[in-house]
Amino acid sequence: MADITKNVTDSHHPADLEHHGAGAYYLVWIALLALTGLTWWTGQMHLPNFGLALALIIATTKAALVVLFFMHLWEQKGVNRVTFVCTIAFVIVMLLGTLGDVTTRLETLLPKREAPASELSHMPKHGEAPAHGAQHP
Amino acid sequence: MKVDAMQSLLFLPEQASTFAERVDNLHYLVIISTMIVSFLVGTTALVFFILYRRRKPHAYTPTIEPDLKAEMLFVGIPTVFFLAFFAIGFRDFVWVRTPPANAMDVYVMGKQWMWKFAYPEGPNGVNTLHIPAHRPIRLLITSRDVIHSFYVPEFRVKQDAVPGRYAEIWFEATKPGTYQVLCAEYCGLDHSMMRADVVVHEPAEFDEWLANAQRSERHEQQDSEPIAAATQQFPGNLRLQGERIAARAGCFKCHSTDGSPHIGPTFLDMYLRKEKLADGRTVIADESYITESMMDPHLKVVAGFQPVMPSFLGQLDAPETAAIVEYIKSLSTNRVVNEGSKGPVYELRNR
Amino acid sequence: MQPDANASPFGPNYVPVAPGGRAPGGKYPWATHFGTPNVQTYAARFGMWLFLSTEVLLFAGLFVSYAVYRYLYPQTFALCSRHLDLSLGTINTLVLITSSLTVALAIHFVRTGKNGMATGMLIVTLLCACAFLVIKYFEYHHKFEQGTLPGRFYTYSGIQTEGAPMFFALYFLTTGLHALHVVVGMSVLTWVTYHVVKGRFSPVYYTPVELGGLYWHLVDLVWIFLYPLLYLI
Amino acid sequence: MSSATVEALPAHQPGNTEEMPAEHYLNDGKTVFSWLGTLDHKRIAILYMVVVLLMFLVGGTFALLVRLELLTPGPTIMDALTYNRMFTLHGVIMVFFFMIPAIPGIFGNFMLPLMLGAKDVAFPRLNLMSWYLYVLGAGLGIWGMINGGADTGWTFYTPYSSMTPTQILPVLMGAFVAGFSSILTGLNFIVTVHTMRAPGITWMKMPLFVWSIYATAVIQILGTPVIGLVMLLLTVEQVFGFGIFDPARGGDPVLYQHLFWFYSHPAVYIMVLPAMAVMSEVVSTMSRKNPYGYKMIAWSSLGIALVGFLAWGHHLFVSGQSTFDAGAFGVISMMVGVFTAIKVFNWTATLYKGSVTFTTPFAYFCGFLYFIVFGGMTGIAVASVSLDVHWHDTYFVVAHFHFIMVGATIMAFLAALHYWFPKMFGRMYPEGWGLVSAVLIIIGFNATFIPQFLLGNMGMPRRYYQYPEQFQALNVASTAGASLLAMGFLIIAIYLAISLKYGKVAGPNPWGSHGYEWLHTQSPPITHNFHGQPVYPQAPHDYTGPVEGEVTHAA
Repeated sequence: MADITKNVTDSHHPADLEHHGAGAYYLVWIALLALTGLTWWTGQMHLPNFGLALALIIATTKAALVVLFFMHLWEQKGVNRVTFVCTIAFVIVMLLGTLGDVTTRLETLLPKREAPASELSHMPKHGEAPAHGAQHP
Repeated sequence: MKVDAMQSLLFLPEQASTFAERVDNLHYLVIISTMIVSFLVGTTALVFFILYRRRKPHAYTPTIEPDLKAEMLFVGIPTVFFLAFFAIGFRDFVWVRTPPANAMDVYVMGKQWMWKFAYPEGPNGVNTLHIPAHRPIRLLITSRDVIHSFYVPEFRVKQDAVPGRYAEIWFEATKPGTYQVLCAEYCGLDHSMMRADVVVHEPAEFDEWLANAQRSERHEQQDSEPIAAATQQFPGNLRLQGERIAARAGCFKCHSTDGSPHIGPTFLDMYLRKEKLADGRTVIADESYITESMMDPHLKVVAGFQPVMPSFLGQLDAPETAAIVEYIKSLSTNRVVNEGSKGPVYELRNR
Repeated sequence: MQPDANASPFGPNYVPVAPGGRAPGGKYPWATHFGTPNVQTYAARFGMWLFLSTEVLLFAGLFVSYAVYRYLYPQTFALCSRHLDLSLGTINTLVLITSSLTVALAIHFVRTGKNGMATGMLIVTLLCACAFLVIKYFEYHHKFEQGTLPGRFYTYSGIQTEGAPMFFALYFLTTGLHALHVVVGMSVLTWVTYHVVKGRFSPVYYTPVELGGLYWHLVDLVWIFLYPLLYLI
Repeated sequence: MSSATVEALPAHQPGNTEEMPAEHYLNDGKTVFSWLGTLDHKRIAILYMVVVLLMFLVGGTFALLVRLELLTPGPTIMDALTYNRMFTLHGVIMVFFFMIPAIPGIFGNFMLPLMLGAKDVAFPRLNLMSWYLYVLGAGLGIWGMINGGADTGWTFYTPYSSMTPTQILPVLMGAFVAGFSSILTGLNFIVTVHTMRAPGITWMKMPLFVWSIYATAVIQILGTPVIGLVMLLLTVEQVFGFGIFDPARGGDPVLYQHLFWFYSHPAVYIMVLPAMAVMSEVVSTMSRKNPYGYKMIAWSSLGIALVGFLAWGHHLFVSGQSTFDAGAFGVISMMVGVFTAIKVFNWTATLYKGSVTFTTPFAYFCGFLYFIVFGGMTGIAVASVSLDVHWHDTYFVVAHFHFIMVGATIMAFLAALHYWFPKMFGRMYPEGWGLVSAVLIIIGFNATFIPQFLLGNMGMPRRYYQYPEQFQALNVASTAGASLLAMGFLIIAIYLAISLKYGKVAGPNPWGSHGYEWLHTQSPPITHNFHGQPVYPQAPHDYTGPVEGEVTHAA
């Protein structure tokens, strides 16, 4: 009867999670804080083209740290990883399918587009009152 | 002849556009190959069923697993067929979505529960669309409230009318006659009665009709008295004037006409609305209040809005003010507003 | 073999795993439900991951809406983003990340048998959660005053472009749903803390602590993406 | 552990076809609480059965009323608003409260642990909770119907749904809560399959039913949260007017359709994959033959689950979606057809060199094969993008998805009901009546829906209360077919109700099946399914010789 667990792809013992000690957690925490600082710093530069991409890359890195170490996915081989990766894959599918539509649709089929970029070029800094449109004539 | 037989066998309506022929040809191809394949599958099943019927209760049977060849066949055959259907179908779809450069434009607006048609140079019409045969027609379809769908079975053409934007589809009618427009997207209580007619004319006949219609529309607009016109299909010059003056004076920068809140109260249903003022009083937005607000806007500010409106005293004369009031009065959700379809409010793709 | 749960068909290695000293047996011998405690832990953890994946997809719908409207109104979104309080948002990010650390540490301490430390860590986590909500309250309050509200409640005259009410609709929906998850996570962690204090968990059995922690990390995870998307564009 | 098999059963039970087994799950506790508080997956399955059948009755009644209304071109028995509510509620009930929980809830719950040699699902309490959530959802839905009733169609398309004067909130909330139930069921099944398999059952030795239910559960996990969110957004839209989908506020109604169909298209496979699951079992048992291409069938289930998620955009071909997206979604939709075709070919080939017996479940299998071929092929036709321009939102589409969702799924539901009736209740149904009603139902379906295909070809849009005169003849034909169908269901209900009490005692394995659920257990099974731990050395559909653990009449 000892082989009853044989079919289970992964027979973890609870203590099976490696104890990499609390030290690793602190390291991850410091890395997360550092990355937050980084994204805060780059975010304020408002890099025109790849600002969003950069912010998302940093966010993904942070998320990966949380998932792999705080949530122990690093040690949990097998099905939990598959589950998580599948989930992310399906999120991306949903994103691509929908964005694929909006980005390739006929101009006339999109809602009224906003004013040209020039009009909004003088973006205020955080917390400032906007430079235009605040007072109606 | 063969095609006619298929057509009546499948209860298909008349083919009255060039697109209809394309759709039907693919339809026949799909139907015929389906029939052949399902006949084969059915016959195979029947033969197996007879050959291998149960002869003794607890018979044992060999385990049979497919070899690679069978697997490839099972995957390959449907893939090839389905992709072929898709390739043809998508080619035709792209075709019907790409209007030729010389297409004639018609604006179509769906509204609970009627269709409005307008030509760039006029005229406007409700529930009857006149088009010439043998000339590509591009429909620019929009909706005023919910999603509708413009559908003419004989043309095999269908396109959803999405509020706030223009969808386009084109077709070329081949047979003069009258065809029914149906709304195919559920749009509420009278969805099934939202019908219109397409009248397909011979090209020469159509040109004549168009010239006539444009002339009579101009005539109507110039000569009719405002009050008399209000009872007609297009309610009055005063109202139209009002709209134009309001646009010129910049009212729409702050006042929406569709009920959405903006910097100022919406014009929609404003007339005779009970407004709560910032100082706690209430007021009925009748003619005098609206006029007064244009002249001295800060006197009675509606609660929830900032006193930011400029005074138009001296900028609008009395008839202009009256026209705007008349225009606001016409913006009521409770009455059907008959107006022609507006042209595209967004810049159209270069064709 | 007789259908007798107490005879433990699972061999001498079998350890009763019922929490709180609930004895196996009785009419529904659920303690022997899974083959071994390992499998039970495995099942619980797997179930939790599946649940987390439903949560991820729940938020994904909002992220997709965000992506679409950001594509349609890039400038307005940037403009509106500048109207959020970046420092409060950043502080909240730091608070949540720290709470994630303390939850991870709490599990660590339960696993090493230091229930006292674990309790402390959980309480710090709960305090962080409260801090997060308080800061959120101030942010919301400001928006209610300013009129930067979703849809038809939008009365702010500062930004009058088409997409502004949409940005704030998405802002309130995403942060609102996230805040709801914070509240749920807090209740879960409170329950866990109570049982840690009661000494229900041990290095052998600490599944609820771990699962509660997983849930809390997910809350953190969502915020990690919300922060740049809302505050930093 | 192999000792704990046949010998472990009380000696008098197998072979005695005169009496029911002395002890089984049905007579283990007779109080109301022993049912409503049960953690036994079999009892929960019966609970599901009761509510699901009730929902089917309600939804079917609405369907009949809709058909009656369409007898004449003008108003017949109700006004337009009532009609609009009728078809909405028909759709909502049938989709959310009947079709989605039907086969997984009843037969998945009952058979999954039996097929895995487990004594229950992984999380029994969660299982009971998901039934309660389902009942709550259904209750909310029904309450919403009595209390006004939505008139938006089950798709709740914006902006109509945020403008309609009817009360859509209770119905939305009902579907929302039922969604939770669906998620929990799926979660439970996946974990069960991973952790509860008995010795000998490896992944590639799982019964095909389990494979399909597993694939279904994957869809339930990944898709349902999105519809939950959509329902929440609609609620917010209705109550607060956030304008996420409102074009007047810069929203995009087409985005709503994307999000809605991201779930609701895969939801079709939540309905049809379990149907395929049942059929794989039935065809194997009735032809005493291993399913031809086990691996292909198993993988195609997962393939459908995967590809089903990538195909949602084919509902938007004429709704203002971009041409590019239409092409992408069109070609992926074809892949679903390929996977289905693989299954159809394999089922047919299963009969080869088998030993086929024509019983009621097999009759339904034949009907199923027919419906899946024609329903599937019309699906392929609609996915050929240009054809959809003509057929979209017409009765052709209505007929197409009724062929799949009603034809195929109901065939499978009835097949499962008959095939597992002896397993669940220990008694047989009358075979003669079974065949008669099967024939009646198959003919009834065709008579109902073939005219609808033709109506679609003629161009009759769906959700029409009044229609132009030229559509009347076919509508009358369709209504006549529907009444035939109703008759068939009535007969089944009557004879099954009688069989529950007076049916011939079936014995443990009346079909002589080698499916895992028939081995090692009596019919009906005992509360914990097995006496001891069963083992399964051979493949699930192995008919090359006698199998260990087969509980036959002769044993």
